[in-house]
Amino acid sequence: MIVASILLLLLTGGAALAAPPSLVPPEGFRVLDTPNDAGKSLSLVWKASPADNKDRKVEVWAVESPSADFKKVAEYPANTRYVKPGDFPWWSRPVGQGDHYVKLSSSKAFPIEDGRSYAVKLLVREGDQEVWSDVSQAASYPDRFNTAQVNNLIFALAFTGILLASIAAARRNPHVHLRRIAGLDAVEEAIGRSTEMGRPILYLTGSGGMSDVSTIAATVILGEVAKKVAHYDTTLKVPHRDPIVMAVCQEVMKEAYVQAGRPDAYKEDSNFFITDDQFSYTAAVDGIMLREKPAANFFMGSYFAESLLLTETGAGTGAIQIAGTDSDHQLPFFVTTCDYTLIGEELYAASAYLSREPVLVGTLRGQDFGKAFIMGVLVFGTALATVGVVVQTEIFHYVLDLFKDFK
Amino acid sequence: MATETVLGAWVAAGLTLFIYSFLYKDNPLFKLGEHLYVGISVGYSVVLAWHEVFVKQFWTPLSKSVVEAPADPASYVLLIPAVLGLLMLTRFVPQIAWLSRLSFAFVVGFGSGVAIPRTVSSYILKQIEDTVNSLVPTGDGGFSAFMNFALPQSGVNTIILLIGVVSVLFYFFFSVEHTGPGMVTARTGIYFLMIAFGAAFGYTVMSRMSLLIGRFRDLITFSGAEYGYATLVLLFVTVLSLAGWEVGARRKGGEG
Amino acid sequence: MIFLKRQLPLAITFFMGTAFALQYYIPHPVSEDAITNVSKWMQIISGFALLLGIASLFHVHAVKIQRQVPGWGYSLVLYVAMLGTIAVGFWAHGETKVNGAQTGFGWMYDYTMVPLQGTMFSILAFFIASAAYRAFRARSREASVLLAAAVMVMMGRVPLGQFLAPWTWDVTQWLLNVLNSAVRRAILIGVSMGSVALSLKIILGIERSYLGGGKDQ
Amino acid sequence: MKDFARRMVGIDRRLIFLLVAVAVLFPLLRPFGLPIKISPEVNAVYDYIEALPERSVFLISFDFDPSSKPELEPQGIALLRHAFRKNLRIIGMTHWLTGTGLADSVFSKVAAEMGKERGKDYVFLGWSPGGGALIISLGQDLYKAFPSDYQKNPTHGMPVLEGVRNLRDVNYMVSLAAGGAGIEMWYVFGKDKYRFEMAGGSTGVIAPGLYPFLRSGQINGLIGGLQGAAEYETLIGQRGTATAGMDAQSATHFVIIVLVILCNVFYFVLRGEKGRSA
Repeated sequence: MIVASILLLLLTGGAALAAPPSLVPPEGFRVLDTPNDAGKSLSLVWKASPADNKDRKVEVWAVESPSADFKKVAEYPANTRYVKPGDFPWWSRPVGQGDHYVKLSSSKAFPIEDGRSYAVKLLVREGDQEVWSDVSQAASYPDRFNTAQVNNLIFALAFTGILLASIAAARRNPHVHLRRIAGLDAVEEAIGRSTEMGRPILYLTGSGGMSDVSTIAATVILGEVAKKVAHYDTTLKVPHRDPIVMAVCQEVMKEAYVQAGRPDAYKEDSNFFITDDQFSYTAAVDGIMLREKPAANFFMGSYFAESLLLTETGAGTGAIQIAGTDSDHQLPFFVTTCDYTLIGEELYAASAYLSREPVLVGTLRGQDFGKAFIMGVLVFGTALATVGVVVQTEIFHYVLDLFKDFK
Repeated sequence: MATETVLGAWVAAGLTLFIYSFLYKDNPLFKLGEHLYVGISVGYSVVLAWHEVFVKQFWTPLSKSVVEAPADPASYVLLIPAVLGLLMLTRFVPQIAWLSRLSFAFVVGFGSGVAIPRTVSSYILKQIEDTVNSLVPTGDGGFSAFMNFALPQSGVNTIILLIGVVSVLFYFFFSVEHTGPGMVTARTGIYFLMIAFGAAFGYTVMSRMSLLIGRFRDLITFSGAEYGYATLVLLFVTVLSLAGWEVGARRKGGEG
Repeated sequence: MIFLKRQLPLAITFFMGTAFALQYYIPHPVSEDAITNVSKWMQIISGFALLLGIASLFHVHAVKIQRQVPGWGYSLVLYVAMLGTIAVGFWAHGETKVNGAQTGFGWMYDYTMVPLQGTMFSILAFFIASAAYRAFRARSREASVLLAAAVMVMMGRVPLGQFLAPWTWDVTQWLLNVLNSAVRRAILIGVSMGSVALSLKIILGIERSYLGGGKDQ
Repeated sequence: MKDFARRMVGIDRRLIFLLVAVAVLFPLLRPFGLPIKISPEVNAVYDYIEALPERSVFLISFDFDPSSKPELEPQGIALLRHAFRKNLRIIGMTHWLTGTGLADSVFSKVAAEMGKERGKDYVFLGWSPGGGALIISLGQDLYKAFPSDYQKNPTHGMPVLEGVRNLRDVNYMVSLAAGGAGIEMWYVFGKDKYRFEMAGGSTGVIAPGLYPFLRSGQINGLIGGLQGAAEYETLIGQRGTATAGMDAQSATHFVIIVLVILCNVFYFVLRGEKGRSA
């Protein structure tokens, strides 16, 4: 952008200085098949000249068939239609930076068919002077691959490779290092507290069904909580609004109690179904909070408007509240009403961290590699761009273009 | 004013108040309104799905093309999606439920496929492209332009943006502990996050209040004389029935 | 049989996924025609998918009514409302207006559905208010920052705030355009990687939950 | 002090509900009409439409349902008024099934008010499922995606659609969105490939999430929530429901701010107490 404006400035400035010269035909005029398109279009290119200015007009004259004669197809002021940075990546640029580029698409006035050769020439006129360029010929073809988007393809393929590799790695060793997550440390504290107060723990799995990643994460974390609860034998209450999720949670908890060596302590009725209706469910859970005053409330999974009503009541009863959700529209409310909140991806990370399920761990790792790479590009790229401007060089575009979105 | 309009006003005002009765506590009036809402919107969806999809998108074009060119197999191409669609409904017949997998495979496959390159283009490359900028002042204006906070593209804002994006990305980076310099970056990230959440918070409040304003405007309109004071009358009725329900519940509670 | 039930669906997913991911890079008319047709098919199939969701709801409440579970009366209400709307709708051929005049279907939409849906969500305004009073506490440095930003935006985004403290407007603008943009962009990049990863896992048959369970829509 | 705080924290929430109700009702009945300030985001949309030549093709997608009517309907009305005034050719549609009736009535209302003709000056295509697939379908061939409009008239040969084959022929597009199936989707599956200029109008809830796209120029403007609608009404000089609502909006915001401050004052008072008792 900037470069272009500087360039334009120079050109027009130059034009202003020069005394009105006798017209010269546009230099390096060529017509060619438009690159990276579905056909039915031609591209015209010619060199920028210091004499370009808005009073000088460039007319495009073309001929459909050898028999017919040339007719005017389009007209532009001579100081327009420059190639700006960002128009084309360096690897598929039909003409030099700052030269003229015009795309001629098939229209009623001038239909273009694929595979047929068209002759085109330019007429430059200023005031009463005018001059023709020499005729150039080309045929239009549809392309099989859009080279301008090759960086997009490479990115996608590379990410696929990384993902598969890290999942494979996680299958071999699911215990790769993942960072501690503050919210999870709080779980221990919350359970301890409710034990000494002799009050129950309330655990909600959110409004999603078993196909939601966040609900799956919620059930995984429930398993972990249940294990700890089994040790302390505190009562754990899990009200549900989806029968399938409830069934899964029962299994998860039974399993957890067995692992904790306390199968006897497991109570079938700690998971119970209330209703599938959003607000009635919320009202019922609020009722439980007010009657039984749980010492700790867990809100894991995906939530909608009900989040406010739940956490507000919980805060009122003075319970420790731990939330974890990927419903970004509810996050602000969870952060302000709960003591700890697992934010978005932290919830997934937590479940991978606890379950050590290879696919979960592998995916998390794969995305981490991706993020690391992007962070690198952002910092390194900014450095290059800055240096590029300082020392006035275009050279770094060979790198920077790789991370731009071209069409 | 037309009878159906007045009637409509009464119905609308009544249902609105039924829903608001939840503010007192969960009660039958609210449940009634809520279930009416679900029922009616599902009914509406069925009717539209039929006319807009089955008739307009499928039946009319198909019959048209078949009439025009009965011999041309291309005229029957719309049967493919129809069959795939019908297969989905086999979900309800346990014996052949697996057939639905074929159409889900088709849909989900297409969805995942088209999503990948477009996501990379719009949500990753385009975002990187706009974040990577020169930090030194370019063009005219010099330092003052560089320090211009009001202009989102100014140098100083570019730096802040870069810091924000990188630190937040780092906060959601799980392969290294948040210690030492990592700690600093992560803390920066979390504060950026909190500010953004704050903005979201403010905007959400704004939204919810706008909805309330919208409903209240209707209620005010419907309380006019030309609507037979619908809102006021119905408000009275609602309160009365709530009280009645409350008393009834108390008595039951007393017996039980 | 096992092939039809397991491998074939996975094969279809893989084929559709790779084909239409690559289609993006291929401008050739052949690939354009392919996506023209298939995207059209998707419209129709999604219509059926919609019916699938609706049908399961039908089922759930039918069961409730049969078993007469507590509150089954409401399911009955739901059923009556639903069938009533459908009847009215088909009577009016799905038209809400016939040359200017409102049909019964249009009436139901305007005077029952619009107010009900609007009101359901406007209740939240009240809940936000009571939560603001009872729960939105600056319980940590993070939460304090959040609340400060929230108050700033609430001021800067309404005339009264702009009137009392004009600077809140500019601060809000900066906060949204720079700080907020940065965070949203980072989240966007992160989430996009997640979704690309999921799409890839689906195409490659690592993620198969969409084949089982009834919760694909 | 502490007992007072404790009692205050313990008050019945219904009192607060009442307070909010009053804060909304009073300004609606007795508006005090504060001036509306215009943000660059909204101005950008206005300027772009202002600069469009007559009979340009303007696509507006009502991607919301009655649950966000108060915020997005005024935006839709203001945009349509502006576009009709500029004699643009308007194509309307929606991705949200339950919003169809709403969108259609907005179109007929504004068109009647501006004396515009269905099929000649504008067309409402209605709703179709598919989301992203629908946008791709429109981008490839509009007549395949919508063989007929909402009133069952064939789209082929409609004067308003003359010379329009697909999204590539759209001059400007605005999506009024209340959620995911909206502005982002229109960019990812539409503008990304079919290169039309577009902007967004959104509910407050999703507005902050759209700023990255605004900054990168993926959308050239953004109308956010009721405030945005009020700004647009001010720009076209036709005050509507949004402007009328802004006073109530101000009042409620200040009630919330005061409540938050009170909440924290009491919280700190009581927290000190807890600290000692523990």
